[in-house]
Amino acid sequence: MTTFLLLTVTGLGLAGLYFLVASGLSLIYGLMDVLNFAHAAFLTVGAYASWLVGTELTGVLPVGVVFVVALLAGLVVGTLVAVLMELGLVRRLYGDHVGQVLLTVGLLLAVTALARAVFGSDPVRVVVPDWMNEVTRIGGAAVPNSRLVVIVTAALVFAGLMFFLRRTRYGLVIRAGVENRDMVSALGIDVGRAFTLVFAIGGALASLAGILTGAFFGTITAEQGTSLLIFAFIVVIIGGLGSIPGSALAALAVGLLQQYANYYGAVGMGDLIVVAMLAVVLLVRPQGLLGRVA
Amino acid sequence: MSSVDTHDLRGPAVPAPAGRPVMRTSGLGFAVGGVRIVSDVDLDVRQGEFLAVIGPNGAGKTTLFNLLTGLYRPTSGSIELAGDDVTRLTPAQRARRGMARSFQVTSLFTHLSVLENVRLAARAHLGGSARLLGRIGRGDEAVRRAEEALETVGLADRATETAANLSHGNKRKLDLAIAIAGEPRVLLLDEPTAGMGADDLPPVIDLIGRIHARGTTIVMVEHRMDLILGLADRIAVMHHGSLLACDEPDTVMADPTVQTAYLGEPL
Amino acid sequence: AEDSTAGSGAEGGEGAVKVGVVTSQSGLLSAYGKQFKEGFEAGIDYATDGTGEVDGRALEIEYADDGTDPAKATAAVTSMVGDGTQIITGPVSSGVAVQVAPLAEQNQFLYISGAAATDGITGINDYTFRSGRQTYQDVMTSASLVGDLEGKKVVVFAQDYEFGQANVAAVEAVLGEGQGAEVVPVLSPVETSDFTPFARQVVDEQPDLVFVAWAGETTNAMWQSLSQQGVFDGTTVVTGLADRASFDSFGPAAQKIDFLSHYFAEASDTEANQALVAYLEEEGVEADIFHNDGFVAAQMVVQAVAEGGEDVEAMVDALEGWEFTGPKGEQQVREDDHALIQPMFTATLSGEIGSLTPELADTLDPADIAPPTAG
Amino acid sequence: MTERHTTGTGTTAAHVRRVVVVALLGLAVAIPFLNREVPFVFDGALDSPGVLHLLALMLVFGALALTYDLLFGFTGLLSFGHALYFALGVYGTVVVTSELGLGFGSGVLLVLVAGLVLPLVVGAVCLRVKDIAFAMVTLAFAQAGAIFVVRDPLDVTGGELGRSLPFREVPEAFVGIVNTRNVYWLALALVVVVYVVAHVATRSPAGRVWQAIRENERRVEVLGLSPYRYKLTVLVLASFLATACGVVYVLVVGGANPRVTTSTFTLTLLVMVVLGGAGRLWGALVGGMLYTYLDHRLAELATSPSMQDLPAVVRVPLSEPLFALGVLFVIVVLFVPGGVAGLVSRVRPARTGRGGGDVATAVAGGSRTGTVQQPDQAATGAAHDGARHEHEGAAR
Amino acid sequence: MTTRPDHRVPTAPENDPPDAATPILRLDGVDAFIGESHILHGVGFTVPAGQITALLGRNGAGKTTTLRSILGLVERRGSIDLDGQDVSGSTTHDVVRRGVGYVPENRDVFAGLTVAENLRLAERPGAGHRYDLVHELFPRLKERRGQRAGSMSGGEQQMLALARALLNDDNRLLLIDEPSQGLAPNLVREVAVALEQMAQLVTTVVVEQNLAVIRHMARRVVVLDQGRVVHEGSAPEFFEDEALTQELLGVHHGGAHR
Ligand SMILES: Nc1ncnc2c1ncn2[C@@H]1O[C@H](COP(=O)(O)OP(=O)(O)OP(=O)(O)O)[C@@H](O)[C@H]1O
Ligand SMILES: Nc1ncnc2c1ncn2[C@@H]1O[C@H](COP(=O)(O)OP(=O)(O)OP(=O)(O)O)[C@@H](O)[C@H]1O
Ligand SMILES: [Mg+2]
Ligand SMILES: [Mg+2]
Repeated sequence: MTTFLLLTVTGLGLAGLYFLVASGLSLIYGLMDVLNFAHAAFLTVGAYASWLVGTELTGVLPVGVVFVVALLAGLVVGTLVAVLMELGLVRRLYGDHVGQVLLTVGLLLAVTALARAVFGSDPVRVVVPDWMNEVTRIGGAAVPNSRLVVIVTAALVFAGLMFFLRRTRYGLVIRAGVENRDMVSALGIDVGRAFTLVFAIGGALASLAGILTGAFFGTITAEQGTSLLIFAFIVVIIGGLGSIPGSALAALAVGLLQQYANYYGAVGMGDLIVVAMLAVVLLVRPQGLLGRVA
Repeated sequence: MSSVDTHDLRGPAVPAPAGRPVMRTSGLGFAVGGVRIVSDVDLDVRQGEFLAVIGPNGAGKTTLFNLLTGLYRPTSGSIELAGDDVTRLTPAQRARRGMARSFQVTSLFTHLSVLENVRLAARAHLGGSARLLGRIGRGDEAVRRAEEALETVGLADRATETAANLSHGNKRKLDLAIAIAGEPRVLLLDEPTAGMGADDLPPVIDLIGRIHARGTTIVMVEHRMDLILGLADRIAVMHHGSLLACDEPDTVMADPTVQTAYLGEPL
Repeated sequence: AEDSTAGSGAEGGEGAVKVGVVTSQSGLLSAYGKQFKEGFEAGIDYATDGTGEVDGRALEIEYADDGTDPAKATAAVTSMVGDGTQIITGPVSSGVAVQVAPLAEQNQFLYISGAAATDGITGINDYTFRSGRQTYQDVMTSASLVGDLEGKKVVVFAQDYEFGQANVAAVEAVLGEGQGAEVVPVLSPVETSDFTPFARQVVDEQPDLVFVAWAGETTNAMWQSLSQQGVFDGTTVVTGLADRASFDSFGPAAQKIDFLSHYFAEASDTEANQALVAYLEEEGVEADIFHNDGFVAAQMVVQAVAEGGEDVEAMVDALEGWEFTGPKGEQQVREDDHALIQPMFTATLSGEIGSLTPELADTLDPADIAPPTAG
Repeated sequence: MTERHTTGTGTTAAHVRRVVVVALLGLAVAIPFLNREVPFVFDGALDSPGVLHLLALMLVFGALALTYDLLFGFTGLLSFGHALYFALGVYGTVVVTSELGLGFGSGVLLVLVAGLVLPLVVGAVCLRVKDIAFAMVTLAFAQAGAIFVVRDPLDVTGGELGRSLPFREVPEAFVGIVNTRNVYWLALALVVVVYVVAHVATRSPAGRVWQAIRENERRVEVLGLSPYRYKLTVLVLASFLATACGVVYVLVVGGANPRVTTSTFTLTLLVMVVLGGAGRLWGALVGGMLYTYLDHRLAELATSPSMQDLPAVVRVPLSEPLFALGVLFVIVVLFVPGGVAGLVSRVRPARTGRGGGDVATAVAGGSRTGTVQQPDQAATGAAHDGARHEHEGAAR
Repeated sequence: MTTRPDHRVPTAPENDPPDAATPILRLDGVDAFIGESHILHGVGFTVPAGQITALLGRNGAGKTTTLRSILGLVERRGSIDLDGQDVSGSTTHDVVRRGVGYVPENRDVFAGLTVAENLRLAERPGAGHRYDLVHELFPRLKERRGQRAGSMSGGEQQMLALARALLNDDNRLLLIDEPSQGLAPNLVREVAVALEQMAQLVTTVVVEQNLAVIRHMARRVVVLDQGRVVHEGSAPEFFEDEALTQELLGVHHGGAHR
């Protein structure tokens, strides 16, 4: 029972992590139809930026403060990079979905390689408050606090995104802009600004995910982003095109299932079950669990 | 432009006796999420006739076409083509049995050349095109037909242009050319003249008339009564998804409900 | 004795001998590749007394990057061997070594595999040697860390792939069949992101000894999970000590783990080790685990050239059974299967995170931990 | 009368092209006899094993990129699972020759048969969905393959270490560095075969339909053609050819490694094709060769002594070839639509009108829908969201 | 605020000489480009305020491109004077925010959004939104608020496209590309009437192929051919002149087929 509880809570933590990575991806993909491979690059950039600031400040300030400052710094840098990328590169290719996918693939390859060249191929250790590595007893299960942090953050991000999409005009503007950019500007709306904003949010979410991934694993590597990206894709696709609740649901399903299957099933079941789930969901319901249909 | 007459325009493969239904629907219905869009349509289309379909916007005309061509699966009723039940067949299978259509919203291969667009259609109807060997040469029958079709709609001089570069009206013409290139048994035209320039209307109407004259059955949705009246053998009136009437033009035009529901007062 | 011939008799000098060093200078294992290369340079410097010549033969050393990609490695090897290179040494990746070794037999060149730990290289063919340790020696070393294992329970915690499985097999053979311990493997999938459940599983087994065989970027997360679930409370935990950059990844558990070690600079004070450390210091580098393998490879190259000249078969003969002192101490190339019989170490880490230093606990006699003859 | 539409026969341009092709091919065949240095480009004489080996690798990847172009460039199928079939050829050859003892020839034959059957089965399932969903399902299958290879439940693949080809089973002509030239010719033959097959296929009636599917699948269906069948055909053909590439790859490299099963590897294929020019066969071929060349040579460059003098800002990034390749790729995507092939056709004086039956010309750079051009409503609607129910004819 | 359409054709204020009205829009020497094609060559004409100007020409003449270059949706050069301000360098949304409504020839409704969302998107901040007018003219749009625009019939989409342009009450200029396309005859009439009634408030440029529809609405015509203006003048005079319509538009007997 204790083990099951532990599996469930850590499964939720994993789901939270997947959701954090997937949310920005899902936002950009759902609204802009850009399958953004560079998401993993933002993740890496945000994580390393936060790490750099963190190591600079360690010893100067108390660990808790360092963590917060580093987190903010990572967020700012990740967001900035995303905005620059949108303004400088992605913008030139609106209306050309394949071109955008290719562009982001190229950026992913380049940024990952650059990060490895600059920071080396060994994992770097991130500074987190000790409290994050301690455990909280929940019904006898020793749950690492970092998992709880991830779960809470994921919930907050979910709520924030829902607000953004439901309560502001941006969701509408961008969905329409993807369909027909010209027509949106012919309604007097500055689509470019809206697109940049969404990219900025995507970049911020990615760097948040990157920083928390660092806290989750204790280390950062150049490849971390790429390996999480695949799971994030799977989550986004299972959840359904552009549906944030869908992504949340899929993240839950993937996180929990993976955790149970890894423990109770044969070794490696966790990966296979996720892949199988993707295939089955898509074949039965090509638009994903909560995908937009007629 | 009038070279059409000299073309080898083949009639339908097995001409059914005139007046026999070439296409028939019974109790045809279609609903999406509980909303009935087409209900209980019993329509006989006779061999070789020209049937015009009119009705207010949203009456279900395009939906009817989508049901007939198999893009939608009916929720009730059945469709027969030349005596065979085709209700369950795919659009491709129906097309191979001699059904072709044009689209209300132009549907092209935008990055291919104008000629290639039409050639594909002609090829599809000539059949046997799944070959991985062989190439498309000078004497290709499909190319010949495609060129004829382009000539007919007045796009011959733009044959090598990429379809995306055509103006709206010219895209509409290309869409029509694609539909006729297959020399179908039954041709479904959804507002073929929308967006066409006044100078191009007469030849296109003329063309449709000629295609009809050589035995092709034509069903055409059109909002401009002036274009229909000279051509149609019968007019079907759709309203709220049902078939209100299907009769000779004079009878239909005299019907007061048609007048008020559809035509309104003369301009 | 190994360098007695080096530097002498410049008169007898014939043509230069080409040596190819193929390692990862980019890609995943580039950090290891860099160590290997530096170690090799140090070794050549040491074994040739700084001349770069063996008996008047210049060593023409060519370096190539394999990007940790076997295809690139074979391309580099083909190019070098095609150019008349007779000695290749290299990869730090087992995957690359497995691919290059057969080429040595096909094309009759001398191949001295680098840091690849896989047991599979030992005895693979007549032309292939190794300059590093193999998995079996790791496991044997860990056995020494606990007393009598008869009837005790050993959990092997490893990743479910070739490296992990090889460790499980070795532990089962050495500690299980060899010493009568009950061996329970707990394997986690390679891609797993959260090790908490597996750590829990380890605890639930209530083992007397936990043998952790881990590599890669998830190491830190794994150790964190183990300490969070309380594995260190009352169980001996053993694992291999890798490069310095990885020390911090043990996290707060670092001081509680017993390490088996292939090499660290503080472990020995042979003349070779001093030379290696000094050479690297000059370059501004701290001697690390795979510097040893590069250094030893260089020693073997010099020996092969000194004794074998330009004849590959003679080089092979020169190396088979050769005894010498490397940075780690006395070593011998076993004649039958080219296993490198060498000492191993046990160690602990002390100090604070960020400045952990290894301390030698014990040095194991090469003979006690020699792998069974392969083939 | 409209200008007669030709497929390039009879015109002088076609003659020139034919002469160029024959000359290039002749040169390629003769390379192993050319004892000539090409400074900067190659590190050694053309006939040296190192250069021939690199050339052979380039040819194999060129051929592989070409097969991927059939899917992606010609039919618009964005598959993330193409690596699976290449890996089938690679691992199949190694495993069959080492485990079954059939002899090399029959072993390869068996692998090639598998190269027909597997895509037929997997493709039949994957093609039930479209667009991104298709990309993801193919990715899922490829991931399953990758997991199988690394996890190695049957103990045949060698897990993450990979496995080398038992060279004693292989025909002697392809073993050893002295025989590198034979391996090179084999790779050249592979390219010729794959190119010819792809050329014939894309010019065939079926090939034209692939093109049309890429443009507007629904329209194809209404014309009376079943897109599913055509897509399955091209998928099986491309996959089969990829398997053949895998077989030759093993002979060049001498073993199998899980690297060829990863999704990153498929991404690499995408990069190759786009670099060279999607929708142009020779473009993809050049792209694959160029990528492989750069991938290898940049690594050598980075370790070369001349590089060590460069400032760190330049040297550090260049030490990772993927960085340079990634940047190059981004530049191509942004500024050189149509890749190398696009560049060449831009430089060359335009031939008789775009698209005059030359499908390839019409699509060069055709992976994009210009922003200015009025979107064809039905087509864009269907293209950018297959799941959306389009009033004008979403098949259900 | 709301203009209630009725079914009476209002008599055009005949003694109001068109050219006396102040132009709200003036094009001068406009060149337009799509990709590498040069589409418009020095197009120039004026649109007087408070009436309907018809933009005519055969298929491919450049009518749509003219509208799009006013909006900045194609690359253009030359001078485009909108209400005293040169907008030839402005972005599309800036032009539109000056009070321009646009109905594109393809309807270009956002297929993935609902009817209500389409309309909401068209709401210009700061303007009043004439939902009552729109719903009165097209009751269907009110009924189908929640329907995805892409699933609407062709005519219904056309209604939505028109409604979008009519929604904002601060519009000063309407650019309408083929309003009658796909609409049933009774609706064509209603739309024509509504446009005529609004023209006093909102200057309107209409591209229309169906001359029967346009000839009663327009006060001025501009005729394009191959990207050049070939005629500009009073509408009644133009439609009277059979030879001219025949020559410029290729129409026989004065336009309609009827
Ligand atoms: N998914 C759906 N949900 C609700 N209503 C739908 C859906 N799909 C179609 N409809 C409605 O069905 C009706 C019939 O549409 P159809 O396109 O057949 O009309 P039409 O007669 O062709 O009209 P038009 O003359 O305007 O082209 C329309 O009112 C349309 O809005
Ligand atoms: N994307 C494009 N690329 C190149 N040329 C184009 C493109 N779109 C339109 N054209 C050309 O521009 C010219 C003008 O087109 P435009 O759409 O303005 O004509 P139009 O007068 O509106 O015609 P229609 O009555 O058919 O709508 C046409 O000759 C057309 O071929
Ligand atoms: Mg309709
Ligand atoms: Mg137009």
